[in-house]
Amino acid sequence: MAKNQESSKKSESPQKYDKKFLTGLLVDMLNIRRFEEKAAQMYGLKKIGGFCHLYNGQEAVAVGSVAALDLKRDYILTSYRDHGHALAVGMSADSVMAELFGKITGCSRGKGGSMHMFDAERHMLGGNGIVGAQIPIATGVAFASKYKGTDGVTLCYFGDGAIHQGAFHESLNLAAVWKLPAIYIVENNNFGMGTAVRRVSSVDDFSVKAAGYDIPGKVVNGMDVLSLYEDLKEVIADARKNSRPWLLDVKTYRYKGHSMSDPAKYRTKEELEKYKEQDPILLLKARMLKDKQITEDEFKKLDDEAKKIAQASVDFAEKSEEPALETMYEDIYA
Amino acid sequence: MAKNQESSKKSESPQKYDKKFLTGLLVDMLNIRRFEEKAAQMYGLKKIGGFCHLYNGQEAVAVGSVAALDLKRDYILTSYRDHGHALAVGMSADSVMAELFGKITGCSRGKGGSMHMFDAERHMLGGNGIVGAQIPIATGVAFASKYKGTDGVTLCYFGDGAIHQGAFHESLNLAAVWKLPAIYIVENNNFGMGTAVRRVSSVDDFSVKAAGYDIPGKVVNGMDVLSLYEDLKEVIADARKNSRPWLLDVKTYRYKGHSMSDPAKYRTKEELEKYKEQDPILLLKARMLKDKQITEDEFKKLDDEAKKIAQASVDFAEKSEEPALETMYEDIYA
Amino acid sequence: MAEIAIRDALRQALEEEMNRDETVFLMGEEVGEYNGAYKVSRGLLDTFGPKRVLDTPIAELGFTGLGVGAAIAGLRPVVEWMTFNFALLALDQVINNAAKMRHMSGGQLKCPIVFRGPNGPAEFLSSQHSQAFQSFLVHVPGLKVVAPATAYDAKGLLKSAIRDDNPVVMLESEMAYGWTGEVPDEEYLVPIGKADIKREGSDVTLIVHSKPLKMALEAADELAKQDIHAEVLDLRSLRPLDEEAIYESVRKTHRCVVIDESWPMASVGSHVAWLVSKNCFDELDAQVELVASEDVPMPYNHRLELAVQPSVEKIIKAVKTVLYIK
Amino acid sequence: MAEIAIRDALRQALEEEMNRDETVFLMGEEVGEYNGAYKVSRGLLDTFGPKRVLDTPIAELGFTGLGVGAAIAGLRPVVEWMTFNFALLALDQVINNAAKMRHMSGGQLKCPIVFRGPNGPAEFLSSQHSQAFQSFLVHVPGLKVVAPATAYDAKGLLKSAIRDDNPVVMLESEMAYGWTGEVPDEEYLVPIGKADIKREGSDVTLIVHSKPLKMALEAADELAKQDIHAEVLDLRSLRPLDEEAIYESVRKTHRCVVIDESWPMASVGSHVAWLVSKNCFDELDAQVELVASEDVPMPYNHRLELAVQPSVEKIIKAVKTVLYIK
Ligand SMILES: Cc1ncc(C[n+]2csc(CCOP(=O)(O)OP(=O)(O)O)c2C)c(N)n1
Ligand SMILES: Cc1ncc(C[n+]2csc(CCOP(=O)(O)OP(=O)(O)O)c2C)c(N)n1
Ligand SMILES: [Mg+2]
Ligand SMILES: [Mg+2]
Repeated sequence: MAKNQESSKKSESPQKYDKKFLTGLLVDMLNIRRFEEKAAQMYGLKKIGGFCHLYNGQEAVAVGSVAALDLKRDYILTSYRDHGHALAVGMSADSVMAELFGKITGCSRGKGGSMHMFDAERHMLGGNGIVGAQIPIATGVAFASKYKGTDGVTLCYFGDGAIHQGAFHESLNLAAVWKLPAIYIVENNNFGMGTAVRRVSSVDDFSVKAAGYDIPGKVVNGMDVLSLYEDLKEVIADARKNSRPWLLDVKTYRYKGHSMSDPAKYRTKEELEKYKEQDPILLLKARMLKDKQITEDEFKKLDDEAKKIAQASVDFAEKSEEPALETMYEDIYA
Repeated sequence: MAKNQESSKKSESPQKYDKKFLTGLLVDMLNIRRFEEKAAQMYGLKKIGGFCHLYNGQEAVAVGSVAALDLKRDYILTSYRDHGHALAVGMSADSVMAELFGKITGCSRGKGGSMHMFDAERHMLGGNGIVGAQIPIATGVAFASKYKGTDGVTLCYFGDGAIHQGAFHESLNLAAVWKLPAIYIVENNNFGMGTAVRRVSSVDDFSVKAAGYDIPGKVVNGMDVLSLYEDLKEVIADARKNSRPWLLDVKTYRYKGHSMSDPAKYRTKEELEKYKEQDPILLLKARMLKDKQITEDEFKKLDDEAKKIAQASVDFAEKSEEPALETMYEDIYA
Repeated sequence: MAEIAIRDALRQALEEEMNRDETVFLMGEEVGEYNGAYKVSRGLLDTFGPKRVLDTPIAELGFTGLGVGAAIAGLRPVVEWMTFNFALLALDQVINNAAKMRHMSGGQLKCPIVFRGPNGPAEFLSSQHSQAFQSFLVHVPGLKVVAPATAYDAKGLLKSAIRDDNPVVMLESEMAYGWTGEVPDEEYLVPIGKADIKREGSDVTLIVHSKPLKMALEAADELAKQDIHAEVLDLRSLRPLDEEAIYESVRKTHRCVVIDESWPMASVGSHVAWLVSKNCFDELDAQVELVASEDVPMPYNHRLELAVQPSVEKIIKAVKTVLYIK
Repeated sequence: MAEIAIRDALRQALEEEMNRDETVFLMGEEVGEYNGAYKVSRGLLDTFGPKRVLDTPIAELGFTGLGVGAAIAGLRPVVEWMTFNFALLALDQVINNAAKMRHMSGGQLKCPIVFRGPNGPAEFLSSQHSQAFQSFLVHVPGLKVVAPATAYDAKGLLKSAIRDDNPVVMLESEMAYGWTGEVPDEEYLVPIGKADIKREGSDVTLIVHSKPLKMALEAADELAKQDIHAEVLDLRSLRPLDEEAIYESVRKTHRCVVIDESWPMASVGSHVAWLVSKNCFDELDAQVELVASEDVPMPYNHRLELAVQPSVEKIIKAVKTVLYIK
């Protein structure tokens, strides 16, 4: 029977990585953070409507895991909390912000909005608004990779709330029996909307569910982008080589409410502050400072650049056209 | 975390039980066996149509577990393979056979047929034609018992094929979180239709799935009615006392095809014969003979009686009326 | 009479019925500690405690089926679906079990359960979150389906639904939770199966249910200015359908427009339009028109999403069509 | 031309398309080693091996969604549902994903997948196993729905469905798998979206799809003896619907009976009946009648289950009603 593994307790010292690589991770996380802040601001100004699920606090998960992928052959799918993943695979802030604005220049032509970021070329297959629905779909994408013999793996992200959906169970069994290269990543941010994990689950560590399918499981630190990257590299290599699924319980935390309308009264300010002490951006920055791979000034520059990109995406979105009315009949049938 | 248990390796020597009790189990199993044989015969004569899933070989499961229940407060629910459970709770062969014949005297007034045996008074809440659908429903029945404070437990039987349904996963999590007195019994007869367990599952022992919900699990011998009875008595007592769910992997075997139209080519005659050596009726009979709690003659008498009951049920069903046409509009709304 | 919002009317109904009958309980995602995704259940956890107000995992099939089991075992569950879009996951339990428990058991069991939550489009949500599923539910014998659009009807119908011994689906609307209306101080029920004339008129019958009622009334106002007097018939119950009330109105007006925010094909709207076409064949002076959603998945962009839905303008246009006014 | 059964016509379509295109694969419960619950896939596992003919666990939601994922990643899955009754469990993946993948992605993705299997009542199966769900599927934009009733149409439509770049639902009928009909030796396709006149007539149009086609043709035979000449229009495709063919026929006959084995409310049948009522308003000499299932769950008893369904007698009676013949 497959044995679960403990997460690498500490990630390797950053010296191991070249500065460019680390800076890349830092920039990607900063870009997401500043993008989300801008999105929140635009939501406040009613430029964006509906549900808008922000990724602040969870940046290390998308960034560290996508860094371990080869997006020429690999794929990712996630839930409605998808801005971070979209940016992590390299989608432009412009196309994501324009989508939030519902403009024709958005990645999904204003049809999808916040929950439906897609980039077929970059192998980002959405964004899904139905909790858990991406799990069978991602399983099918992994199936296709195996069928075509591409050696591709598929990362499937979902929340701690989604794990109780039947779709999870059916998919993991299928992936186990058919030995599919699918990596199931629980972005365990402690809450599904206002519901703390423990109120709807009898286990704390979701990786224990792996044994029920005889697949390997692992707990992963989701706040430290480097240790997450290392863990994912190993897991991805194994999934690719042995064509088998994994279940990862990635411990993370979301700073904002579930969506923009959620005042998040179900948790204390102290809890939030405690988590912010392990902020993934600050963590990586501190390490790089310590190892003299970055200066405060350089960091500030990167951060300013991230803010600029976010602002530019707003300008782009503002200036973009609304979709013409007749586009409502488009994009339905191929 | 809850620990799984091994099934009681050997059941206590029958001396422990009084003859009446053992004879009761034997009679119940014989009644089911002879009833099913008669049903098969009637199907051949086209008195019964549609799907007809026989219970031959699995008799010990329904009989041994129901014997451990208190049906004043406890409930059972099962799948479409439900004749045995119906008879085990004390429904008359007449009402079950008449239902198979589609007569108005059937337990479900000819509305349900083979897959839908119900007896509300005897707490047999069906018979369900959708694989796995009884699992959430049984969970709700257990919920109601807890809500009303009756100390009742609910037995939920389903097949090895059903365990891969999302309904299983969602239900077990709910039962675990809400601490419901529901006992989930996989009647693991090695096949879901023509599909051997191993082709659709990466685990052999379904009780390992219990750990994923932090509930106790156990493997149970489904061919030995006494050991099964003992195991169930313990499990039921625990579920009743501690109000918590269990998952049991009951190893059993079906002698007939999946339904009447299945030639069962997916298994060998040898495999079938091997299982018939542990036939639950023969096993109990042998034990009673050995302990002089029955003679061959007495056994024959009981068997003849069982055959008579089965035949009488056919006569009853034959003589019963078809439902009047206007009954098609009845039994829909309360 | 107090003027209250639909969400509060629903809450009052829940509260009164939970006080009246110990077997009534509420479950669903976020109904307890969070006070409901749309705040319909605000305060109920405090009042009734966690035994009777249960936050569920996100497991629509599981907790819906659990409700069905609780119902056949003697309780009266109210199952809140956060939205009907997610209830697709639970349809098997609704259609194959709740609707058929009584039938399959030859009348032995009853299944008194209410499934409720917001149905139909809200705003800025794209295609997975903006769907109107009444046509699926109405299709199925064994269910009852109600669709109130005023605070009065919402409270009275929910109370009737909870007391009904059958599975009742109640369609609410996110956009309408804040709409206010008068509700009597004393207890009352609205019977399931009775339509209601919300405005009398003689020239055309507008048949409507749920949220579009408001548009129909606005269209009627607008038309009245042009001396066209529309009768607005609010179906309120979709199954059973109050056919007599429909035909009575059309026999008076001889013209009919049906409004339904569902997609048009195989919809409640096209069904009612056919019923009128058939049963008032000799009475109708024009074909029956249907104002439905465009036959497309809902786009996120707000202009587009408004253009996809029924509107006052579309209703007026349809009325003029059946009146042969250019 | 060979005379073959519908099940074999379907098998030929699968085999030809799997030979033609490596990305086509078949999955479902018992489709492989067991050769299919209704033997549609007989021999395909032997021919194509377990990579392309996959026996699934009983997990309708999971394997249907897996198919959707495989489709957007470049394969052409054919998903067999053992029956449509079980597909209720999978509806979320069909409606919220397959039908909307292209839309939500702003046209980036396509989802070429076929969902097929027997729909509608068979015999002696009671209410959970005897349901016709075309009305649900037809309701949803983003899907195509086809419903053949002859071997020729079954083969030609399944081949078209497999080649289509959109999700196509194909309704088959357990009772009709054994019906035989002529199928050309050379390759052919039946286009999706085209109805077919199965019998010409001048007095009344019978609009039908799926298994009841046979009843409609028998009724037409019977009526011909009474000098009533019915035109039988087989829809074949339900979405897109060949409205022009419908109206053309009704403009000729001026009378129309729609036959649909679904429950009546919010059904394909009542929708088509409304379309005819509306678009042929000035052409119709009588109301449009619908012969549907009784509005009840299907009973197990065989006399009852036959009485619940459309029949030759019911069709003849409806025709006489629209002809004002007592
Ligand atoms: C099937 C379904 N049920 C309910 C919802 C409403 N809903 C949206 S997000 C959410 C909470 C999900 O929590 P989790 O999976 O932990 O993800 P997170 O939001 O924390 O990233 C709920 C209940 C939905 N979108 N889909
Ligand atoms: C949801 C659903 N899918 C498929 C079927 C068809 N079907 C009926 S029984 C069965 C096999 C079930 O096997 P198992 O659970 O092992 O029970 P057993 O028949 O062995 O008792 C299948 C696939 C069904 N009835 N319901
Ligand atoms: Mg979460
Ligand atoms: Mg089995």
